[in-house]
Amino acid sequence: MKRIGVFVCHCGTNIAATVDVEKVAESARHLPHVVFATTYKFMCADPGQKLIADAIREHALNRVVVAACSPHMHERTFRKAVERAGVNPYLMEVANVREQCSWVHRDKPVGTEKAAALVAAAVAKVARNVPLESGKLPVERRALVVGGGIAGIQAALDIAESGYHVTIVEREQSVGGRMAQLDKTFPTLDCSSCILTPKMVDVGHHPMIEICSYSEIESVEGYVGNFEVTIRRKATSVDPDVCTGCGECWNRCPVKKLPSSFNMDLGHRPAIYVDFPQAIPNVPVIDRANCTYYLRDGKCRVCEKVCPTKAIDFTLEDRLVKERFGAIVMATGFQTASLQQYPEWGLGTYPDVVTGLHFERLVSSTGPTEGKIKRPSDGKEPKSVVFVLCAGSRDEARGRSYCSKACCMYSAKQAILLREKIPQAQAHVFYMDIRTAGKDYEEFYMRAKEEYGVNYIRGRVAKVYPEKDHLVVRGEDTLLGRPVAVEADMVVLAAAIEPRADAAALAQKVGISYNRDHFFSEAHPKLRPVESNTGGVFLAGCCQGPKDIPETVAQASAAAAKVVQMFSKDALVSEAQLASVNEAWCIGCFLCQPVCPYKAIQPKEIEERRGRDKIKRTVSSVNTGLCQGCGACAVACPSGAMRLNGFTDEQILAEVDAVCL
Amino acid sequence: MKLAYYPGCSLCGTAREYNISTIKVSEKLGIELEEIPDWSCCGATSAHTSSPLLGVALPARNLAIAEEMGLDVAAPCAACYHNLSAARVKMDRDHLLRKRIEEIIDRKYRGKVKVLPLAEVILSRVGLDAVRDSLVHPLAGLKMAAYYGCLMVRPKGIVDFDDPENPTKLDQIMEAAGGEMVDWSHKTECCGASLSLTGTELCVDLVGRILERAAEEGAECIVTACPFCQANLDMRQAEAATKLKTDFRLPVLYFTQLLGIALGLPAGELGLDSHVVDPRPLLREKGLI
Amino acid sequence: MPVNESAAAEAEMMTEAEMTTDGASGAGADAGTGTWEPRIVAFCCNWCSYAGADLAGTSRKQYPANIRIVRVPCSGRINPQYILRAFQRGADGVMVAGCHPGDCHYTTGNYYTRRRFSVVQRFLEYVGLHPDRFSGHWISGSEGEKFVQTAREFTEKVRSLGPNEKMRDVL
Amino acid sequence: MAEKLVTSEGLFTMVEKLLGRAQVTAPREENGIAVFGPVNSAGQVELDGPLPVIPEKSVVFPQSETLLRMDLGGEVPKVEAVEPEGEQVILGVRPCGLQAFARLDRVFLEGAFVDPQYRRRRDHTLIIALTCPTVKRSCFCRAFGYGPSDGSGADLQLTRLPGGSFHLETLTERGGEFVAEMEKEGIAGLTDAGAEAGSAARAEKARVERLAERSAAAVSTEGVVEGLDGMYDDPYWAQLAERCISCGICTYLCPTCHCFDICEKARGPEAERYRCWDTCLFSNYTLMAGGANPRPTVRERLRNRLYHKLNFFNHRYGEFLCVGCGRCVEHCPTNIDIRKVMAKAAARSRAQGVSVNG
Amino acid sequence: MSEAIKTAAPVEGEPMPAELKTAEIPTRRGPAPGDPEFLGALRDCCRSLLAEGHVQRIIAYRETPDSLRPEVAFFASPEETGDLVWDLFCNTNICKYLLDYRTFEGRIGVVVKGCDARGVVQLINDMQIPRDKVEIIGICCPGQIDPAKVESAAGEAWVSRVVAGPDSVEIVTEEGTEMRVPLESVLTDRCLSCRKPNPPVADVVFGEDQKGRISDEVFEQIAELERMSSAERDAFWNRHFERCIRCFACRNVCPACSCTKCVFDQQEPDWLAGERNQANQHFFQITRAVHVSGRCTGCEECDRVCPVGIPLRLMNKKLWKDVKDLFDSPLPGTKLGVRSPLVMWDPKDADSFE
Repeated sequence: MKRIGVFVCHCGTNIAATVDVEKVAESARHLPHVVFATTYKFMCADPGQKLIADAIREHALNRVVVAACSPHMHERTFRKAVERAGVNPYLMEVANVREQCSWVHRDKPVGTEKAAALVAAAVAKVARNVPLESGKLPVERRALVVGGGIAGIQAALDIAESGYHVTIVEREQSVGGRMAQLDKTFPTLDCSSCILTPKMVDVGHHPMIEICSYSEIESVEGYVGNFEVTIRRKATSVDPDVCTGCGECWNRCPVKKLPSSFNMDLGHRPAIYVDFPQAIPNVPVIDRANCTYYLRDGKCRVCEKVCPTKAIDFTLEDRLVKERFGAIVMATGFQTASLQQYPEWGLGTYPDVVTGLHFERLVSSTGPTEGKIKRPSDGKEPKSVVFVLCAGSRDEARGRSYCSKACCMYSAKQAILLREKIPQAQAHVFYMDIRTAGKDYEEFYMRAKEEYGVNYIRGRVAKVYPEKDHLVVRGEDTLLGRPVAVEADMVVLAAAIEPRADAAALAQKVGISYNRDHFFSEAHPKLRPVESNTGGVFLAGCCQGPKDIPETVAQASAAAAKVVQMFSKDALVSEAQLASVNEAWCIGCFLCQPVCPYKAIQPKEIEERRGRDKIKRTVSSVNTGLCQGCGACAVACPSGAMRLNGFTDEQILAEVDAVCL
Repeated sequence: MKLAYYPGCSLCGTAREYNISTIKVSEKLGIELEEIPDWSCCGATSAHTSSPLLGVALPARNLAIAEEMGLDVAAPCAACYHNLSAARVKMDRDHLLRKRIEEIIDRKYRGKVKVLPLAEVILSRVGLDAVRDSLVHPLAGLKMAAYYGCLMVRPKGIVDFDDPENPTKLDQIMEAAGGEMVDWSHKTECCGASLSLTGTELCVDLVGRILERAAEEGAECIVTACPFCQANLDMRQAEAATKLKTDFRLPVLYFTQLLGIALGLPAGELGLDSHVVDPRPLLREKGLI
Repeated sequence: MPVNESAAAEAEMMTEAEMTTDGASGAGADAGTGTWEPRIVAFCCNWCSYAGADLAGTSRKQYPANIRIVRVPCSGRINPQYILRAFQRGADGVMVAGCHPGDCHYTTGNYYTRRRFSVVQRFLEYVGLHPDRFSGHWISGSEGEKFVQTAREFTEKVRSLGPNEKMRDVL
Repeated sequence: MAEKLVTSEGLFTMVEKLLGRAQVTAPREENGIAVFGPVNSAGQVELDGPLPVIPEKSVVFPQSETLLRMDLGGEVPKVEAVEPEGEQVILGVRPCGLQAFARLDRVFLEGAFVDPQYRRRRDHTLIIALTCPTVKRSCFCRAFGYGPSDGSGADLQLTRLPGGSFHLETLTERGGEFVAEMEKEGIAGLTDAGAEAGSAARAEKARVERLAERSAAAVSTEGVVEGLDGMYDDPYWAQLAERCISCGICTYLCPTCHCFDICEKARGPEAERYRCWDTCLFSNYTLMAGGANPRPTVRERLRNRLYHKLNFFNHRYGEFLCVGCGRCVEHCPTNIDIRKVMAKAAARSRAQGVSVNG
Repeated sequence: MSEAIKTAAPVEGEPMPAELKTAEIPTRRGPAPGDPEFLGALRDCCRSLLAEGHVQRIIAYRETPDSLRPEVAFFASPEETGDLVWDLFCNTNICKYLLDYRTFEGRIGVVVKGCDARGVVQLINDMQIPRDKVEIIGICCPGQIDPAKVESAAGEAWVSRVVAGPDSVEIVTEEGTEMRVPLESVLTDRCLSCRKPNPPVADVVFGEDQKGRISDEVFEQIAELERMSSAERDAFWNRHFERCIRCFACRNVCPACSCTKCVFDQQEPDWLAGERNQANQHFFQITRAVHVSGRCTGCEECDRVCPVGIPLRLMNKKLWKDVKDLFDSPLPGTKLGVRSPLVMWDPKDADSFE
């Protein structure tokens, strides 16, 4: 006997304001199988959940409908509450009367009638739910971290410290990422490599961490707990086991003048190189596109000759390595925007117009100018530098509506560094709003203004153009209400932070979603910021959205905690709403098989009694380990023999009928 | 290919030479221009400040006639192009306005007609290859600075001729004509033309700044497609030079004039005689006339 | 399929002002004014379009209440027979929404949706269902505004067509 | 009874008059197929075509009709029966149709329970028969003791005369009242049938009787019932069923099949109970709760249909449930022929030496 | 099939049809139907197949003395093949009977013309019967004759014999009168626009490849329907669907409908109700057509058997045209191992969504 209880939530006033919750409960009482209906201010709160448990006991309810916020918010909460009260968690349905009713329809009678209809639909569906059990899945207790920047390093260390194996896949020659390119970091001005290199060394030597540098993700198959990842170990032409990192090869390599991408093309590097002196692993790679051996088939070979340990091997090829992982942490970081849509600033036409990262390299001791700030055009010391904030950010018309969060602070830091290194140089900063939302950030900004005399001009820069031997920065000073022109030897654009160019392609490989700007989408901005919508894939750092180093490290540790939490259980709880076959109706046509994205459908030999004789035939069967419950097979099956539990045809038709009444 | 030709008041008045050279160059390049019968003012005057409706109705009337002719409109003058295009866009976005305008101009208007500056006609419908093939005197050795001004490139969405910050289409045409173009930063800087009577001092400063930048980049003359810019840069050049205590002589020509020379049209027919800063000495020096 | 001139023209007549009226509840007499209100069933995929609808909610964007959403795990789970069932039970318009191709949480679910419904949509028009009564959309989790815009436009289109008689089987 | 002569125009106007007062069903042509169906203009009536595919029974026993209407929403559930209303006229029923009506009357009107729906429709239907104009090779009506000119069971009978007009006989006083009404309203083409019209009608009837005699020659009902009594488990049925695709054509086209299913149709609190045709050829017909099915395969289902036609009905009512209209013979996709089954049964009864006398 | 179609590559475990015969058109060829020794050769072939134990059953046609409609027959022993027949009245598509032999021990022979053979291939592709279990005896079909048309041509007289020539037909009546009519006038409707009369896959084929009759009449009707307004199309289909009596003959003859428990027979979920109204008529007609789309071999048996003459070919051919335009897939049943295009996808697919 189905005995359904309906619980309509006020959600404070979020629902009750535009939906007459009493009336909805009243109308629910007349629905078939409904034996109890009530309302409560906060169903998701403890008393609300207790109300459900009590009602189940008092009215012997065996099915529950909660009319509240979106299932994305509290379906899990109410399932647990119902389970605690002894009812199968899948005999509970949520009617979304907040996000999809009370918040979007202000007219109360209209909202009430729609809410009643949505509740009727949920009741009709729950009447046809069947108890489901979630299965157990084996967990591969190995983690994959994509990206070797500070986010990847921190996550890897935390996971490894908890005793689980971690593989870091880093595209460049060395781990370190963006932070390795920085000189000092705000707000403490401590040297970036001083706080980064020790962590890189830890990662380099940690027994539980394997670094696959100069490698990329080729493909990802499988699902949470059982990912099968193919990693492409690009050929470095150097045998890592033998090489000691002595540096003979890259010092003697005749090809000297290749632009060093690590130094933002301001400096040069040889054909066989390490990104920067503190590189981990300290094993160089050969840039096959520019190495004479590969360009003029076999010539040169200087590095091979000078190598004391004979580590050079030109014949090494790319290797595809297949490994199994239980969890993946995406930490692919960011790049600065190319600013091609802003010709008026002249980035790329005037050499002395650079971005923040370029300036970091100029001011960094491992940079091309060993830390002395020189103008890229003629190498002179700049006497006046203009910093332009929100370069590409907060500009809906030209594609990036978001704020890149870290530019105000790092531009203030760079201005301070300039004033420290060249006391007589003058720093100007064009800004819209200074955002110092962090601990000691405002104080740092005040020091830049008062102690270091950085001149802040509130206004946008209209045009940068060369005049005689310097640049003129024309903009507006909105506080004085008049245009202003500043002569500058260098212009530093705080270019917007955007995801890596191939972020979208990588997301599709791993199977996670991303937003309009190609930042990876978190499961819930407030409640689940480090999880993606795909089970077992976690996010850390700027790949999820612009942020500064403290936040990145915090997210990395959070993601690591999520991974460790997953590995700590003896098995994974698998999805309960999976496909299942009604073998009596299945004719073995296997139209369901090609549509399954997870290849979860296999043939199965069964024996059946037909009349007096026993017959053997082949029917379809679902591997509950692989199936993720998408339901494509249920539609491909003409007779409906393939059912998707939780979303069977009966349930969906019941909803459609109730909604159309 | 055939287009409805909208000369506008300037080309029938102070910018007479722009009109002649446009017609001659078009003939040479096979562009058939049929003047819009009974065309009226394009609303470039201060009409739109007194009544925005009038500012749309004036150009709309010309567009409606062109639509009856079934031809897209070629408008060499930057101001005409701006106002015709603005009217078309505003009526596209708000069909109540369109119905209101139809009542005012007492003609049907369905928004089927496009508006093109002459440079766009040459670039997209004739094509630069055709220009290169029909060169007679390539403008070899002549260093030019293309000045776009404001009306042809701003605001985006109302006029979409070229990139508002870094336009290059005039440069492309003149390069195809064999000339050497200077890449300079003040292509779209305001020349103060609208203040030439009410704020002459400021206008001279702005003109001076533009000409100084052009000269500094090594330009020998300025090429433009807007009667406003031509008149202002040409007439104010002397005052600006004295104010800046330098003596640059930069003839300010319409791109159709130089293009005409490059296509072998006789110099006499191109109205080279009606400029304050006489271009002929420079052109003779370069062996072009 | 030749665009039906009349419907396009009618829709064009609507000015922006008329578009944003807050539609009432559903088919049959409206709660207040007694005028007919179209009933629209929207099948939304859980990961993208349903999340988009939620986002429209959290941003408090208003759209007509005629839309009633049925959640499915993936747009690949939407059986064309559900569309027929909705029309049978009195729906005046049916919408199908899923993730943008390439963004599907199950990687290929919406590729099958695209194939199935490119055939079924043409066939429904062929047997005489007015094309404006059925439409499909790719709406991602971050496109709350697109969901609202689509909901409004579709409701107005269906409203201008009047109640659906085809396949209607109500008492 | 009175005999009239009516020109085809006269018949045309009569139909137009009828349309005003009642729902007229007559043979009409759809996409090249003759079907019995409601007509809304006299022009649609096609009296000369072949035997209509959809049988006449749909007038008195429609494929689906509402029985009850319920509203369970209120405190006290309301239930009300649904009575068919209005007058009906069925025009162009051939003698096999009339015989079929007689069979349906035996089922629905005799015995303890009289079907109210059927009763109401039957009482309010005026039947205008038509002497069968075209006897086809697949017709074997004569085998069942009546011929294509036998108008018994109808209110009026039309016979198409060579000249194009119709000989109209009134067979019941209800038919007479109708003719009288028509005369009162002055139908132009309606006149008293003269002697030669009467003889022409009789000649036409004789002609079709001869044709029917010829087509039914090879078919006889002798020993069919007795033969079937002995062959219920005969392998013949399995052999026959091997060809049958178990579709519903033979039963839904048969004028005498009368099985129906009762279903509910709920829309929230309101609901309707209706009945609709069902066919013993579908497996669902005998599907029981829990999945059991006494007739699981085609063999049992096909055998059941043939026995019901040629044996069971006879045991109960003393006459065959087949009227020899030939629709199932002509339209069976795999050419299963009931005449062959009768011949088989007759042969079997002879072989068993069962003495058969009339 | 363009290789651009990225099918989900068959995984090891996937049960592809057992082993696909490489040589699709065999070497053995028999005489054509018009040829006098044709029937003898056909009977010999069937008898030897049964006698030598190549097959344990043959599905073909048997003579029916007094009617123009030969019966489908299931020959189990060589002797029975004496009265096996194949003439131009063998309209019935016999491939679907293979479904009754899914669990039959032994091989089954089927005598099939072009359209039936495509049905056999489709059943194999739908994995209802393995290829090596079927002996396909193909006949290049010159076109089948519709008995109803012959009878109406003969009027009142009864037809006793019909002699079919290459392009005309001689009808002999019981009364002895003879009449000659052009073949085209008595051909079954579908044969008038039959493009593929030859079996695409067979073990032995009788007769030379026929051209078939190319007529775009159906596609013109479809185009004309597409030009109508949706209200006109609605009226058109309402008028036809209204006559459907739900006998399911169209489903039961269709080789692409091989489900044992069809959605229309299910109680839970209650897809189709018994009530005969426009809603249920539409649900049945549309769902049946959509279910077979992508697998419908175009044999038009459904259109032929429909007792109330609903133009099902206008629906099937429309779906087939759209599937072909959208996914460039071959006519189903012409190639072994081909899955329905609706269970594949391609990144470059057309998109009807916004």
